[in-house]
Amino acid sequence: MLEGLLFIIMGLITIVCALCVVFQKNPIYSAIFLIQTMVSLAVLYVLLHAQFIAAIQVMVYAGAIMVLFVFVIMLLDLSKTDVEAGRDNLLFQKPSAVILGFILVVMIGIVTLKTVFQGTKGEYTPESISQIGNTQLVGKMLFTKYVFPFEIASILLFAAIIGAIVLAKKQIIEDKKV
Amino acid sequence: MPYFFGCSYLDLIGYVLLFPLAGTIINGLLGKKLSKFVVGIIGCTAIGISFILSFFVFIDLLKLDPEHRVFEIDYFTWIGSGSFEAIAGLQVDPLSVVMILVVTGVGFLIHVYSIGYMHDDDGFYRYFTYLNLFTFSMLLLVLANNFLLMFIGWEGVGLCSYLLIGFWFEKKSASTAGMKAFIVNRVGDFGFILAIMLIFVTFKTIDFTEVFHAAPEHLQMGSFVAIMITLLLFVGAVGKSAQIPLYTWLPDAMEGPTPVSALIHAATMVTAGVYMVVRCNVLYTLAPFSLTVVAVIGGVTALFAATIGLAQNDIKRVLAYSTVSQIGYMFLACGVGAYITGIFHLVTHAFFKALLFLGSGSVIHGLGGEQDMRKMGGLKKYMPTTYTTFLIGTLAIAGIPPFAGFFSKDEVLLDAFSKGSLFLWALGAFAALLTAFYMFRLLFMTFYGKSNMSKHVEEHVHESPMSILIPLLVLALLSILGGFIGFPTASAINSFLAPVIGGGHHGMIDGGDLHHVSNSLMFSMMGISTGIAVAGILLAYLMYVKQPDLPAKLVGKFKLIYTIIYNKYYVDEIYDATIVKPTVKTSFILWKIVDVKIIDGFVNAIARIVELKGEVLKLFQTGYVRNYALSILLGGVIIIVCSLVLL
Amino acid sequence: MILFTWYLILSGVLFSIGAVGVLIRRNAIVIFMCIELMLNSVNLAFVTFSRQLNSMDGQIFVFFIMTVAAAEAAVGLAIIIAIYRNKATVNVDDINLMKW
Amino acid sequence: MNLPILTIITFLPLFGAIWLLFVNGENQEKIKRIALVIAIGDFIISLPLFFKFKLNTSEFQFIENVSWIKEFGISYHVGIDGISLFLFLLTSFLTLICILASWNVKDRIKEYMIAMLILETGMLGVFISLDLFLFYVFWELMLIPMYLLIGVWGGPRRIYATIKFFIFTMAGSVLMLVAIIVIYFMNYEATGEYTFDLLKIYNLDIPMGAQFWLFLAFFFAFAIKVPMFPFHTWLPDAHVEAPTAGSVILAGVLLKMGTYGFVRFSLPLFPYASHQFVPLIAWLAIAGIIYGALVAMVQEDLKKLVAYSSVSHLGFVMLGIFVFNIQGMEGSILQMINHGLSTGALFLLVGMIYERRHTRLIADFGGLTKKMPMFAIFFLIITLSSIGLPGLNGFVGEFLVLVGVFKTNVLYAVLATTGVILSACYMLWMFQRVMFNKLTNPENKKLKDINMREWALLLPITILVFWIGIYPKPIISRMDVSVNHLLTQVDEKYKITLNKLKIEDEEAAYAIKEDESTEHTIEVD
Amino acid sequence: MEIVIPPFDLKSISPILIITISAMLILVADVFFRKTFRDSLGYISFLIVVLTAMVACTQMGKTVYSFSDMFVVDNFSVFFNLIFLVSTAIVILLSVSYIKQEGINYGEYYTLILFATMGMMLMAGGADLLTIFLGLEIMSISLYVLAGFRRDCVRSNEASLKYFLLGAFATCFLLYGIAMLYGTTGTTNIKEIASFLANNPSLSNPMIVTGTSLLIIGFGFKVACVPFHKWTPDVYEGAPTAITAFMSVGPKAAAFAAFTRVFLVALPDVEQKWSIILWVLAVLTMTVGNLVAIVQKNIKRMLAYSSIAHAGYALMAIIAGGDFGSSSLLFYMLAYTFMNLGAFAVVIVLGRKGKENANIEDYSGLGFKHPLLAVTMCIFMFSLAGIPPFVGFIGKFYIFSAAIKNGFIILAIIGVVNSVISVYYYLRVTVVMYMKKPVREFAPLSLSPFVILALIITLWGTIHLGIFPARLIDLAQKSTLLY
Repeated sequence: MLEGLLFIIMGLITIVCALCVVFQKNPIYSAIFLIQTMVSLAVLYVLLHAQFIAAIQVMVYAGAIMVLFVFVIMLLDLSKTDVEAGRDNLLFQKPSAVILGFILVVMIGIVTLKTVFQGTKGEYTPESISQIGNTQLVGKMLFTKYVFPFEIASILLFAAIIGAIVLAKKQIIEDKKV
Repeated sequence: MPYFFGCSYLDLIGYVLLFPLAGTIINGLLGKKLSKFVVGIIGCTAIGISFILSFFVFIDLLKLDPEHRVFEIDYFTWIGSGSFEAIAGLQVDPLSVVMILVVTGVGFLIHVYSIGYMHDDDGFYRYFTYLNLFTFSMLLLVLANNFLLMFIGWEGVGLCSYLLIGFWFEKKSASTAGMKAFIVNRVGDFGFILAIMLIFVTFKTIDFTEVFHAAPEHLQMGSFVAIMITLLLFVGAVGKSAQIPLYTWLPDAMEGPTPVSALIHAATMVTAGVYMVVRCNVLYTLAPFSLTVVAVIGGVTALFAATIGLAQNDIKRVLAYSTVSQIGYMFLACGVGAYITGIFHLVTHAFFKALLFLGSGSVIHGLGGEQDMRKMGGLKKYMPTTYTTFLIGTLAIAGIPPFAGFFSKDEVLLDAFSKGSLFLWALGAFAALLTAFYMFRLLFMTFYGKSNMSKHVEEHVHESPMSILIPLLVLALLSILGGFIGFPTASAINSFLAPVIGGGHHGMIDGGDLHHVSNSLMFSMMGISTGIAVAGILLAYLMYVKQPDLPAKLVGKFKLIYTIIYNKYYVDEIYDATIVKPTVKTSFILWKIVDVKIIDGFVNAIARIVELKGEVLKLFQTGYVRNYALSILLGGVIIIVCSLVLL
Repeated sequence: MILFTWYLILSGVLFSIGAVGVLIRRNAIVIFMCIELMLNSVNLAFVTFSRQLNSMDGQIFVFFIMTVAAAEAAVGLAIIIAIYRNKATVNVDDINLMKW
Repeated sequence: MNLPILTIITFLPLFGAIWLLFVNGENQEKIKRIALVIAIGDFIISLPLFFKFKLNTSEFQFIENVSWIKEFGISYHVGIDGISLFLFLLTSFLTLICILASWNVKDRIKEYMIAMLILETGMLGVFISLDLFLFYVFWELMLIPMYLLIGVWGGPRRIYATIKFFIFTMAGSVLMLVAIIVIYFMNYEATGEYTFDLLKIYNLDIPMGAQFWLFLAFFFAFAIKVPMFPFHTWLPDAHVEAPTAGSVILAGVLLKMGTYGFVRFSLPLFPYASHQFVPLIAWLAIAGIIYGALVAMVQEDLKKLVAYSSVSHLGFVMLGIFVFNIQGMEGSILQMINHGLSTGALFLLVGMIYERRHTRLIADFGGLTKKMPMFAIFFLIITLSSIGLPGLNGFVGEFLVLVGVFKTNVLYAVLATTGVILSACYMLWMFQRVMFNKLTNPENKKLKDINMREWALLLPITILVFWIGIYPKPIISRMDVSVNHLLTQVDEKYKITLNKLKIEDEEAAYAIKEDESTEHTIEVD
Repeated sequence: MEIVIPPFDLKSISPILIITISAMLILVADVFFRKTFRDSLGYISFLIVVLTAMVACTQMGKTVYSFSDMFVVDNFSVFFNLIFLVSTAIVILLSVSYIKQEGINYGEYYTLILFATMGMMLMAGGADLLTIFLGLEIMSISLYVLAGFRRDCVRSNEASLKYFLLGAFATCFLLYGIAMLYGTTGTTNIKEIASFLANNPSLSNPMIVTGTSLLIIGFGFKVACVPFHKWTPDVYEGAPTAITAFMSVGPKAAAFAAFTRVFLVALPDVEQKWSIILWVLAVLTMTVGNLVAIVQKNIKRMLAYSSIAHAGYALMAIIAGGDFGSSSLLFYMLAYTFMNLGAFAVVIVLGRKGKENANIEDYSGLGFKHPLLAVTMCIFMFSLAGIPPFVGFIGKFYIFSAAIKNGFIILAIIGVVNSVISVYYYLRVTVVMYMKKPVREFAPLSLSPFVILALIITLWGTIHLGIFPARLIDLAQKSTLLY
């Protein structure tokens, strides 16, 4: 019951924050609200017995990634210039987006409600997880079953870093001057 | 000299064809380099030899038993496809012999005449090439042993006619007239081709002998197929022989050189239709209805053309209409079943009409190309020989005994009366009156009265050279004597041709008792027709010699009728307005509207629509990222909804 | 059991909000943040399913999604910086040289 | 016959084209000579086909059969019979003529000759293919060089014309591709063998319903190529814009591919549908005959006139094919050759005066006979051949077609025969306006008569015109057996289908009867 | 709890390993030996790709699942690997002089291309949705960067941004779809999903259907099918031409590989649903692609739309399914690789620094100024249009056959009609080259041996495989998916 109550509260917070992300004019506020959303999601993860995910949600996502966002916003000094101020060139964009979003919600809601889940039940019940420990379990899986994707992920990050460096290198400006 | 190196002249029938062909090829290929004299010699020799050969063939044929006077020779299979077979083969029988004699004989004379007549022309060798080619085609036409081969000749003469009418191609009227001749002939050929096909489908063969042999068994008397075959054939004949309604090309054909008019458009080619009808007499006899049609068309044409002849002022045109009219007589004869009479008139007509044309050619030659009779007159003293021969021809055509035309025309009228009806006779008789009138009108206007020539012309008027006069004289002789081959009661031509009629040995048709009319009727008819002719002549004399101002008065009185007749009943104009112009107009509509606007427009419209769609779809590519995302989301939502709800 | 359904619906709502955000915002970074929001909603779904199915695979998947998100963030922000350097704007509506 | 003679003939031009690739483009004379030598050689080695052709067998001759793409059952299967023999020869003959006719092409002669030679390979390939896939490949292959010939060396509106040509033809043929694939799988289902081999597929009995659609698909491909009314509008444009040789090839060979396709594929593969479609095709053909002739009559451009006359002539061919009797079929095949010769020659002739005067408008001419007597003679002969004057080639084919048609349907024959009148109208009228009358246009006063090269172009065609007109037996006798075989084949298959239909009908009737009887009993009950 | 790390089957991933390691080495080499190595980096990477291709060839004929069924080596993946490697190799050849000319001659360029290739190989060999997803991301991230590699060029930036935003957006849908499949089946492994769906009613389960639809969106974006195609023209136009060439073949093929594997192996039981959706999408894709291509003026953009249209044809192969379908897809993708890269090679050869000369009108009169190049371009255009005897025709023929075999005759007819429409714009290029007067002076071509080699390879592929496709067809038939 407590779980339910917590879910409702956190869920509402999440939704409100998410809406704020979308509708805040200032990008920096959007970023803050996004962080807030992520944190509330982390709470929900805990409720779902995914403590490790909850932890990295806060640390990596809300912490690292979003800091990067905020940093870029600051760097480009975007908080002052309101890019949304001008007239929207696409007249039908907003209403159609809202309508489509609404339909999407309804569809997903209906689908979720109508689906009878009969997927194969795994071995990791909350009880067994809490016995071994969530983090340990994740670690174990990462090094056994998911070792290959894990390695790939490293390459992915490597590629991303290279890419980011290539694109953001200062040299560009010099090139332009020359 | 009946045998030539051991073989009968009949076997040499192919050479009759070969020489003109050789003449054509030699003159055609080398003529440009040869002198005019040589060209003329080659042309004439080729025909001359042909004539001689034909004569010997005739002799050889005479030697045979009358019932078996048929000789066939096959050279090679021309077209053979499945059951259809057309053989290149020749057939000699009395009918074709008569025809080749006329063709080569008259043809030779005209060739000789042409040497003088065409001497100053640049296209001399071309002329002789065509003329030889014509002779070849005409001989092929009459000698062919099947319908399709005959059709080659049929079209071949048409081609030559086209070429010769348009001989002076720089004259627009000449080239147009040639084209008109060919196209109108094609209309006739349309019928001919269909007839051949129908014959093939009916008899499974197109060979003359086989078809005529099988016809009486195959076809019911008066059956639909028989009528269709004969009518379709007759369409061909109408085209070639210039009968109503396809006669209009012949007067225009006078744009060609005069000897051509004499040979092709008077003596030989135009009578091919008559020949064809006579050739197919077996079929015609099986289709009485068709015969009636033939007779009526012939009779009406005879009269109709004669009326037009009354008011024409061009000397050659008058002759042309008279040709149309005379051929009408021939068809009239055929139509009443008197095929031999038709051929008889064909032969005599060949003589006197060739004579008349050549005579007129002599006049034109002498006058330096003038053809309008109103600008002639009084030529008697300038061109006596021409005048004499012309007079003979005129008398012959008018039907004054004992000239050739009298016998044949009289017989036509007699047959029309005895075997046909009073109506047909009346048509013929009235036409005869008119013929006598307009022919003498021509004679009087040209040779009598006071000269209407311009000073310049008058100074240069001269009698024609010998090469022109000799053929005239020969033809005049023939016009006088030619009639006697068909002398009533002792008709040589009649007995000679009799086997051909009714399929020869199938004497079920009344070929033999052609002349079972009472002598009294015969003589009274003779009297009447002579009377008619004399009446016509007198009338002409009255109007054009005695009281030259009478015609003008009459014209004033009957202005409407005169205008109509003068303008040839406006037939050309009517054809132009009802057939030619609408066709061209329709074609323009088809091209400019159906083709360009509708079909092509449709095609281009599709292309345009495709492109437009591209242009429109392109606009969805707005360049805005958000918009692209919208289309992704939209597509996604639609897919999800459809996959869940619709499918 | 019913509760999981509501988790999923919550994830769906977040996903839609993110999607709508992508469509209506013009600031490239905010758009990117909305995409992050969508990714988070997917994560929520994965975790929910994982819990529901008693399987850890979903959580592992989330782990990888986060990795990817980090990588994308690095590249994405680099791209935005690059374009800002050249055009001095992050308004995606101004970035439409190429169209049609 | 171990020597793959058909392959040699077909691919020799391609070899020549490759050779030309390595020749310096500046050396025009050399290029022309090489192309000419290749074409002559090709024609000469194709002649033995005529003489060695066995008259008494309906089998395909000079067969070569090599597996090509064995995974799909596609083979390089070529051979000729009496139907394709002459089209094959005609192709090599006309290409030779065309290369000679292109002697005065100045710009980009190398590319021109290469295109010409590749075109020849494509065309020859079409006529010998006995494999549906191979056929389609050749069929499409020859579009490319033709497209370039029109597009690069053509007249002012060449781009429009060439794209129209390409897309029109392509649009028709892609449906055929679909149909070919469908047949392929049908054959697989029936026999368990994946094959595109035409001779094997001939044995396939295609269900009636499918025949309808498949026939239609083939019909579009071929009808556009023929071109039948109302798919003809690409033709005048293509002809007008194409260079002389292009027009000659287009009229002489390309159009025949459509009619050939009908004979070789549509008829034996879909006999039932072919019979079903007779009214449609016959009326379209007749419409084409009359319409083409009428529209030709009022054309102002010589080439357009000849192009429309092609529509008319090809109408005869189509009509002859679809009467299913030997005269019609043989007439049609003969008429294909005739049309190739006479219309090809007409285009050559028009090309000759175009080369001299740079105009094709009839109104610009008149009285040319005065200046060009030899030209006039050839022009006249070819014109007459096109009109179908007896004694020349056109007549034989036309008449056989008409006889064949007459045997089956008198009405069609009567209507088609009007084409005989109309052809005389438009051709002679044109001839009069161009060659006769007074030579008024001062431009025309400088015209020169034909030269030796042009003689060499026209003389062989003229000889053939006379030969076929006077003694067509060597040609007809060579196609006799094949045509007979084809017709019996079609007829038998058609009868089988009809029988099936009858049985079905009877069964249906029986079933109805049973129904009625049961109903009846029920009522009684 | 003990952790038993499973044995690493390195053999099965050897091509990936080689590519990855050498990519890193190149980066290192670029940093340390910039002066000495720089120009030969392309050369080296080309050799590496060729080497990898040879290694990949040795894997033919086996089916090995490795890394706890995360990765699979079967003929299908090997064949696709070869396609990727061929395209990568050719693109590298095209790039060498191109990036020098554009002033973006950095080692990272090759590293990223190789990483992208590696990602594609993961996609083709992924036996788990996770592997496929990660492969997709590696590929995409590399391409985002590569698209924006001309950093000083606004268009390149724009391409990069558009590609990135939309790519990430679409990825979310893909992930959501994966999540739904995971939620209903309890696994992300392709085989297990298949066996689960085979044993449970799947069509009535709305979440599976929705998940499938979401996957279609995700993959549809990558293969550029309508209506998820809109990034394609813009990105193709803005990206460096060599990268455009790369994007048009490699990643597209990779997306098709994953698409095919997921839909034909994992989701055959939902075919009733997705085949209809794909049917409509294929028709839309072909039609829109071709129609809009007609009105394009920029050749890169035109080729972008043409690639959309070709995606439509390739979708037909998936719809057709079965051995025939997947083998035809394999053949088609390889065919497309040759001809499309060839076309882009010509575009690159004609481009200049700062002036791409990518407007179709710029090609006026090329035919007689540079005849060989023009003939080459012509051949590629005709091949793309599907005219025999070039490989494009065989490819199309194969796909249409597959469609017809499986009863999709209407689809095949729409396909052929579309290929007629496509003829129009391909022809326009040849028209411009041969039938229009030149509008400008052509600068002398700077044909490096690399580019010439690339042209020769593509030309060979287009012609030789068009005339003698038997071996390749045989190979493709042996490389169909195992069910």
